[in-house]
Amino acid sequence: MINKIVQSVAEALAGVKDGSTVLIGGFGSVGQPDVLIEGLIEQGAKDLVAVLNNAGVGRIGVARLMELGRVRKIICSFPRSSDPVVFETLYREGRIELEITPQGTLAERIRAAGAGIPAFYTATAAGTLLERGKEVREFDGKRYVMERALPGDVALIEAWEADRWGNLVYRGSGANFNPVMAMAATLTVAQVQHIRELGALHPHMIMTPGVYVNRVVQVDRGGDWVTPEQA
Amino acid sequence: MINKIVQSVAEALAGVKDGSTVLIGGFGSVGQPDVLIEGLIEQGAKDLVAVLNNAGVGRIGVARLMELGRVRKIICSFPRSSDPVVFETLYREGRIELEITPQGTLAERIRAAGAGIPAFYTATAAGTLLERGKEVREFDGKRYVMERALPGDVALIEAWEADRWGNLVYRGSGANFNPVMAMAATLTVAQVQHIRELGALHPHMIMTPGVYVNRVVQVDRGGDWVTPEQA
Amino acid sequence: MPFTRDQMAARLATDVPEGWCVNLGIGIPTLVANHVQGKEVIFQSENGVIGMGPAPAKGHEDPWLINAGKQLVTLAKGASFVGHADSFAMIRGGHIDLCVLGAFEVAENGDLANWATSENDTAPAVGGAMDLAAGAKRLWVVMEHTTKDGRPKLVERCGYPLTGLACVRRVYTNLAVIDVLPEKGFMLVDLAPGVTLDELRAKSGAAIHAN
Amino acid sequence: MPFTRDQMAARLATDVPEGWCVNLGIGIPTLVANHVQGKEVIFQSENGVIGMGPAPAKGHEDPWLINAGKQLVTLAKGASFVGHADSFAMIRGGHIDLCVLGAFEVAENGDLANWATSENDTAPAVGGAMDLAAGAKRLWVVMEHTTKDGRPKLVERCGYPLTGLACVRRVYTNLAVIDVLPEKGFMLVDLAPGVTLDELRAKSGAAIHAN
Repeated sequence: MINKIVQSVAEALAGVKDGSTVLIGGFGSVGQPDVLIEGLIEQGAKDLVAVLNNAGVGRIGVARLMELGRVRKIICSFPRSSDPVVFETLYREGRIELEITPQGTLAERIRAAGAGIPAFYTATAAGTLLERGKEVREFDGKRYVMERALPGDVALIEAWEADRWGNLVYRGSGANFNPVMAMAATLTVAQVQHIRELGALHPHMIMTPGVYVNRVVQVDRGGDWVTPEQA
Repeated sequence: MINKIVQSVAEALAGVKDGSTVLIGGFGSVGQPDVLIEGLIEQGAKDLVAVLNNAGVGRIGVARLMELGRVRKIICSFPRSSDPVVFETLYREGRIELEITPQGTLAERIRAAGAGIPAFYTATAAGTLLERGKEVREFDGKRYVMERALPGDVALIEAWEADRWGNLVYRGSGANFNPVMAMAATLTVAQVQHIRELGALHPHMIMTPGVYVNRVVQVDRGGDWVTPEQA
Repeated sequence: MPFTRDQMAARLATDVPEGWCVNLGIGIPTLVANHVQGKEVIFQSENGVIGMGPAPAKGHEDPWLINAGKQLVTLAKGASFVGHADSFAMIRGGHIDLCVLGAFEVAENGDLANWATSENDTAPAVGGAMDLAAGAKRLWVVMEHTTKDGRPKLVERCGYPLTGLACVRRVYTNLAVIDVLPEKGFMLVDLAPGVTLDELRAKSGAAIHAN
Repeated sequence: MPFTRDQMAARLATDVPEGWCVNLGIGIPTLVANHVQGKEVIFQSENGVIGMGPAPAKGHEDPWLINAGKQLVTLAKGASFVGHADSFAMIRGGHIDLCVLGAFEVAENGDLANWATSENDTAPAVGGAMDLAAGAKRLWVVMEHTTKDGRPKLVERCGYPLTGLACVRRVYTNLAVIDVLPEKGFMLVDLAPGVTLDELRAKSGAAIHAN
């Protein structure tokens, strides 16, 4: 029997190695695997490359991981936040590397990694500072930048519902980076609110097939949204 | 009020020009816009480039369009079928051009066109005959082929349900090429079984947002599958 | 009397036709949604919400439903959700009819600078601005006509790092509505009530043409 | 006695562990599904069905539900649907644990030829074979050991146009199960009942190593 559900956050994060590239889902506070991030702080892996949209808020979660000196480099689109103190301090002191990537390019680079595409061209950032160090090429008279795939060793993602195959259903704007990150990592770990019986999730509602997911851990944070079951 | 629903197939296909590249959805008989293809035969546009997975079966639909001499070129992955007589005759006589593309490359080239990506690299077909005439490049010691985006002037697609915004819900394996083709054409026309009230389609069931769809025409072919409505 | 922020947004909203799919940036652009009334417009957000409705009523917020500015939103009838890659495929593939952004500078060739104020900015943060600038069918800027200390934001060439090249089509400021025409540069469409063309020109860093 | 087609499929099925995501090609490969019993295996189809069940009972067919071979299928519990781009992203991105295909020829370096029998084929039809050959985590071939007129299909170098380079890991034929090892070539795993190594070698076009 396939069963990707694990019983603890520690089990979900077992084996994450120093030096890993960690893809972290979420946009704003929605779809953010906050309990897995806390678990990663506990777990101890260091020298990490963190790939996510923001660079952490306040002194919790990813910001705490950075403050503890565990993140060597961050790849993100928007390092500013309502309280970016940890990142900004480390950045100013030269204690963290930053690779800034336009948000759509970030999502597409991660998808490319999941889809077997080593590189693609995009008009985004063409002619700007963020083109620096990248190949530029014209197609049909227009300037494009070549972007490389961005795979992860680990993806930490969040979803609303899962079953034991690891199929995931997202709620509201909770999908965001999670589906592409699930595709792009060697080890994909999902924090979910609800575990459903196999067959209860509607086949057309499943945005991330379990094929992409290695471990699922349930963390019920409340909320009462009910998805339609399979007809 | 946004209303993409038109009252006839003729109206749905108005303005399709000679020389158009026409993306045609469907895989096997599922998700195939058969009534729109008949409509295109009526409509009269010629010198077409047809992009679809197969090259027509028997003497109806796309095969009929080819038999009438209206298709200059076909871009597909699998020109064989249970009854490929029309295509094979035209091909042998040199009266139709064939561009053969691996099925996944075909889908990805169409997606690229819809996603603003002029070109990408793939390992598919590397080192084979289908690499001919294409740029080849190594990334991290592995050989890849550069593939170009494949946009359409027109996309003819099929879906199970639509609303007046042009949002589409597919049934079973009926999505196949339809969602990417909807993204990749200047004019996207959808043949659907059922029209629903705006708001009745579940936001997580809509695979093709209406933003990609220009015209919707209802053609009820029977079938009794009911999708869950919005909660 | 120059336009207030709200009046700038309202003026822009009158130019948005029914049926467009529109992405609104943070700040004054967000206010545009309040002024698009009596016509159906589809508001898209980078985080995968296609078809946002008005702000939620008190007590009816859904914490799982936010826009790209991290504000709680609602869904319009007909809304749908996609993930980030699909949302940006929509943006980058040219499927957004209109993107409205704020700006530090707009040049007469349509160049936009709105993401970093210097090349050595302490933590440059681009978000989705470059994707929108490169991908949207048309880009309109809404901004104050000058900086707080009175320097013009309409310029011959941008001094700040660019977000996108030759992408701005129209600018709505507190003083005027101005088209950005290829080859030609800034072309006056409308002056705010009580603003003169001389005043507008005095506060601009590039030629403002007028018919 | 050499294996029948069904026995070849059954032999292969014993090597598929629980939990794999498997894509089965047309022909003998399709038969494998019938023999994977008592373990959960996820059958993926190129047209976007992830988790197929057994063939439908008479009268319970859903005409909207077919596999890549255009046969009517059912859904397993836990199944989901995606479109073609996402389905091939799964294939090309290395997320299919096993792909089982038929072949015209397999070379000792793992090259596969299974889509065209000559360079001037009247209408070459590749379908998803090259995507699967390049993308699946592992590719196993199941085929008759020789052509109908007795020519070997295990060869030193493929004569027919290639589907993929160095992609075949294992071959199941009516005579034997044979690994394809990097540097080393064909290595015998198992002989079919009553088949001798000499017979196998006589019917093969390349060296068959055995421990």
